[in-house]
Amino acid sequence: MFNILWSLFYVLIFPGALFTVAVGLLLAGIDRKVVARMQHRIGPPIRQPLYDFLKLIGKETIIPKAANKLAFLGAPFVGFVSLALIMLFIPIFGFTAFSTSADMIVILYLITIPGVALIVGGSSSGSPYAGIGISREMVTMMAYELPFVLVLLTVAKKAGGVSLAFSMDAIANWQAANGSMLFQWAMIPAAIAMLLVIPAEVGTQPFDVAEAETEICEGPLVEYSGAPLGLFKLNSAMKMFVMSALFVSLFLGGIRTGFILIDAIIFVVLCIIVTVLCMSTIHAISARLKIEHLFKFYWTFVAGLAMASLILVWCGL
Amino acid sequence: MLKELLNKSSMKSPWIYHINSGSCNGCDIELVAVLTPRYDAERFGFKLTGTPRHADIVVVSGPITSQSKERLVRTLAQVPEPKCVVSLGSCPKSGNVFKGSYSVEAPLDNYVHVDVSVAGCTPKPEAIMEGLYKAAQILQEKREAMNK
Amino acid sequence: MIQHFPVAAVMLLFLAAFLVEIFGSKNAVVRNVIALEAATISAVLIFALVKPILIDGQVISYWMGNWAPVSGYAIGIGYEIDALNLFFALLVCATFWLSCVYSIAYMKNDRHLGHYYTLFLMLSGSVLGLVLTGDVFNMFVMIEIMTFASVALTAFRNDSDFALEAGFKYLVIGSIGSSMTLAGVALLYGQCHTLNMAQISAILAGRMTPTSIMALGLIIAGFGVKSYIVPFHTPAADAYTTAPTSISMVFSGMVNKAGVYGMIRMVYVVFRAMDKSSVQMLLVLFGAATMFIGVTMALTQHDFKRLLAFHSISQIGYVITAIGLGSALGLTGGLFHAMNHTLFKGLLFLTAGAVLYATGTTNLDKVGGLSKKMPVTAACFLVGAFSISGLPPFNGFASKWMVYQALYTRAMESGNFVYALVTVVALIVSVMTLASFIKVTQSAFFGQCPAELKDTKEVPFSMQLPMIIMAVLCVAAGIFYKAVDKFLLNPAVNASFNVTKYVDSMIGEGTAAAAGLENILVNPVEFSFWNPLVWLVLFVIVFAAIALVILYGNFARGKVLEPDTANDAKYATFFSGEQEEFSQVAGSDLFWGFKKDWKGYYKVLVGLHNGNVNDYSTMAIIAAAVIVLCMFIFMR
Amino acid sequence: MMLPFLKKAVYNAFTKPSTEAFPCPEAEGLGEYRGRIAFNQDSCVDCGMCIKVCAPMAITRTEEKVEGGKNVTRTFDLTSCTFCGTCADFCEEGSIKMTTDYHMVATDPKDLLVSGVTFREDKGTLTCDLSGCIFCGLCMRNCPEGALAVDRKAKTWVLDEAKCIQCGKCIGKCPKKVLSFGPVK
Repeated sequence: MFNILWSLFYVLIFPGALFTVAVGLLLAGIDRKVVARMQHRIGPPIRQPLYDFLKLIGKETIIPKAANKLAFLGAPFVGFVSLALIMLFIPIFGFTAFSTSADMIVILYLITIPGVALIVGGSSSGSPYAGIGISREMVTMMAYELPFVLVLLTVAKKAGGVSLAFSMDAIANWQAANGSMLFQWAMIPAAIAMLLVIPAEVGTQPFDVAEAETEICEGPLVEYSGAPLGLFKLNSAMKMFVMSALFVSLFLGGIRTGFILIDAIIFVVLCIIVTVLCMSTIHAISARLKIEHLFKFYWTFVAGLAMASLILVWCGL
Repeated sequence: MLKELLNKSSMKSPWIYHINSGSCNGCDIELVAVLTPRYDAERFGFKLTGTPRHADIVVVSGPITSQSKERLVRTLAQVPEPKCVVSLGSCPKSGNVFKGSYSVEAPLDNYVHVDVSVAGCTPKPEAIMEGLYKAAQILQEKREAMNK
Repeated sequence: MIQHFPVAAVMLLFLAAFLVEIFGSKNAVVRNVIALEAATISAVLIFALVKPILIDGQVISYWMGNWAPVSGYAIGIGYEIDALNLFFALLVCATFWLSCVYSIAYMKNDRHLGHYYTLFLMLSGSVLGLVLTGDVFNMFVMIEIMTFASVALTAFRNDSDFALEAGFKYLVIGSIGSSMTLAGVALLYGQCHTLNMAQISAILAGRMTPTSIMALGLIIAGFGVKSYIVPFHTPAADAYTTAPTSISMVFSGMVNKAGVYGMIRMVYVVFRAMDKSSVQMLLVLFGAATMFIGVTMALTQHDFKRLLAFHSISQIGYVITAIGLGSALGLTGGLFHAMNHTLFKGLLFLTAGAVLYATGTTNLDKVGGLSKKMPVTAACFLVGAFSISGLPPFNGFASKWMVYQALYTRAMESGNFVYALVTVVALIVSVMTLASFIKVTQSAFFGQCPAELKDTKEVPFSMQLPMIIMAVLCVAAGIFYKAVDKFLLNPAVNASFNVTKYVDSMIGEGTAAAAGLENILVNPVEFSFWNPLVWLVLFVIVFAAIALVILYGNFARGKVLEPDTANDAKYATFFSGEQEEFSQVAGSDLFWGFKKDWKGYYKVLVGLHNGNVNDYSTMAIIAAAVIVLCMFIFMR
Repeated sequence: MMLPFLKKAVYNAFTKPSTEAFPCPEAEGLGEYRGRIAFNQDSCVDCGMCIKVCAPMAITRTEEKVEGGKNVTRTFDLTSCTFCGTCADFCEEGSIKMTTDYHMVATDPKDLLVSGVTFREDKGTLTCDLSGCIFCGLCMRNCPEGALAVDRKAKTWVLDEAKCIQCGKCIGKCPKKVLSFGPVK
């Protein structure tokens, strides 16, 4: 019973739902602010994503005639729950909520669920714009999956799990012993590749082909309104946090103060830096890609970087 | 308290959907200018959306040609409540220089209640900002009215 | 008593096959009753073996006609059931029983159903016999029966030219496979002077002679044809597409698995070659090629069943890769994935059949929006699609997880970069699988419904039932993977690695020890990636909480509005203001950016799948030759 | 290749934003900007020239009979106006001015109407002392309503009373000062 209560606490409050939502909204706000400042604007207040979310909750929810009601309303919740759960597997330096021997694959698959939820939700709305949007979303997913997988394999190889290959704990422990992954020069291409994977996974500016509001009316989200839309917006904010947290724990781990609170604060600060570096900056300086260019970019340039790193690591560097 | 926050947030994050019903593009350009660094409407949470389902404020420009009338009315119906309609420039309210043309069905008021009208041909971005801000306030009033 | 069960189960099916032909060719009720009874009883007989074999760890051996070994040499046909056999037998039973239930409603509009059930029961009996037998030649006989029943069933709807063509392709390639198996069996007999698997295992005891290398190569190729690994996969796509859907499900659920079973039995138990790195590499590379080519071909298909057919090939690639690793974790993952493949691919074929039944077409460009007309089918399809794409918490995730772990652990242990690349391929194939199922989801079940399908109805309950059962099993296997591992996989894996009990119980105590066979210690597989039950509870809590708060909470006045009037523009799909009209983003319209970048690759690949039987058989022969050559060159 | 943009973005991030404050301060140097119309009702002579030249027909004129004449209300509808400024150019009295005020935002459409009431006393019928008249036609050319017809050769001067709005412009223009309003009926 006590165990269940702890699990509940983990899932609902600390590394789970509430923490993820809070930090996610913070990151989304900072992202918007930084992008605005980089464009020489004042920009919205940092709490703007929260206002957006609250406003959308208060709006009417319209379910179009062609939509499948259950899938249409259920999809954002599924995405939300899976995002809240991912944080349980990402070690916050020393602390992991569900300490398991192998969780990289779990993370990899859980991260695809919000995307799938978006696709299923959009698809179920019956709009042709959504049809095009989900097609692009899926191609984006295929595009970044290759470099993402290569990066994960590289890190797994470097950290060298003891019994099973893909262990986040092993990576955290390795970094605690040997310093951050980023200081290994063989890992730098992989880190750059990962930084480029994050914006595509989250769907920020140059890689937001799936939700291009100016050409295909926000793609999968075209028919969404009210609370489900708010949840989708929340999901993308949470994704920002989850992805940057993944980066931090893969490449910037190794900090152990012993106090979980201080650890968490340092962790969030690092996440903010990652967000600003890879999402806001790229957003501010580039325009949206075409879908086939996006695919080519990820399967050649980014995958090439990650592959180079994997080969270097495989050679024992 | 939560209710207040909800009410307040509806003013803090008004999303705009822009319908061009045969406008000469003058107003459209000025609307985009509102989002540029000089005027930066985003600091009040304004955001251009791609679909009426996300919108709080519908900005209509153009003299409502008879081709676009039906589409305009349909799109306006698809915006979820609470919503607010802003007419941009002189055209939607009256037809401007196109008034009386066989292909213009101008006054927007015939089809929907216009909450804020921004006059000018074209209005300056400052005026558009003012209009949008006023619309956001009306939005909050509507939201409060819904809660009662 | 219990040792008669397996033979009885097989014989009953064959007997029923004749009875159906004699009594049931005119009367539908008699026909259905006989078929269903036979299927049910033999399934029950096999399920009755679960307790003694899987739980108590017995090995049941049975000599047909009581022809026991004479002075240590097996002369009769022996049936021997250990955990590995039983694992596959359970899959086979589940598949044919569900398929039989499904057939009753699904096939009722076809003609010559007496023949259908005869062939169906023959096919079931032969596959069941194949997985239960302990005799190599009996295995070959069953393969032959299986092949010819399959050919006839593929061409069952012979009013279409396509079916006849598919049947012909199947016949030619299947015969090549059978011949290779036969040649392998003959070589084995020449080498060991016996046909009993246990005895061959004892005689060979892992030692490789040129004859046995040749035999192993031919047998791997032969079973490769039966499990449709890549150069042999060519007839599968056509056969799965044109066969009645209940049969497609049987093909992917049983016939495929028969090949996989044969591969495991031969490589692990009979030849004990799983620790040879050349065999491992060969199987892993073939598996990787299978999964990649299968999935990339599937991505461009726009026929529902053909797409599923290519996915069947692709998923078998996972299984072959995993069992090829020769590690306990790999074999566990491979077996688990084989089981899951039976479940989710059977489920997906059944949904495809339901779509075909309800709409009359499986062309993804012509259907759409069926989720509102056929909610049960759509829900089952989604479960199947998420399972096959390996999304947690469905079963595909658990087995894929094991496969990846096994692959990459092997890569890190051996330092072989090829395994790392195969891991990458496996992970990428998974997301491509997801992509092609998203395509089906969008074009068949979601999106908009064409006008001609306006009065589509949900399929009858007897067709829904197998789908629901399989969907539930998919979820259950994913959530209670630990129980599955404990009761099904672990005994089967142990049985594959530890042959002493198998040999001893068949030939006599001490045979294994005399032959120098040793048990290979199987370390128990650590599963700890999550505790699904806690998760499930939390999932429900969180879900319910959010749903309540947001949708029905008092403070949020955003009401969920139902479409009430037909012509209210508010609930119409947004068409940039246009009048709502039919516009469906169909299957072949999707993934444009991807297809454009892969144009060159697809040109080559589609060129290879040109539909010419001569080319296909050339490919098969070349591949078989390559397998045998590799065996000779690299086998040490 | 993105380096210049990156440099600019980083530079921007650490400098003061170029956004103007809101509500915006009055912009300087508007000068020629044509904004809200200012109408001086007192100097208006109700000649009607503005209504004639207005392309979008944004100016309306209503009259109301009162003791000793009528109240003429002239309304400029800013939501219909195209701000071309022609009315101001044509207004001889300078009663119409285009200001630089661009705050033309209102929730109530009435706020966007500029109107003024001019009292017009009934001046009686226009008469011409034909003995002094040289039939130059200046009165005809300056008549906003086209109520006068003057023929130099035939030496005729004809007034269409229905059209005459008694603006008195012709009286001012007449070189011989032979025009005057007759007695009030």
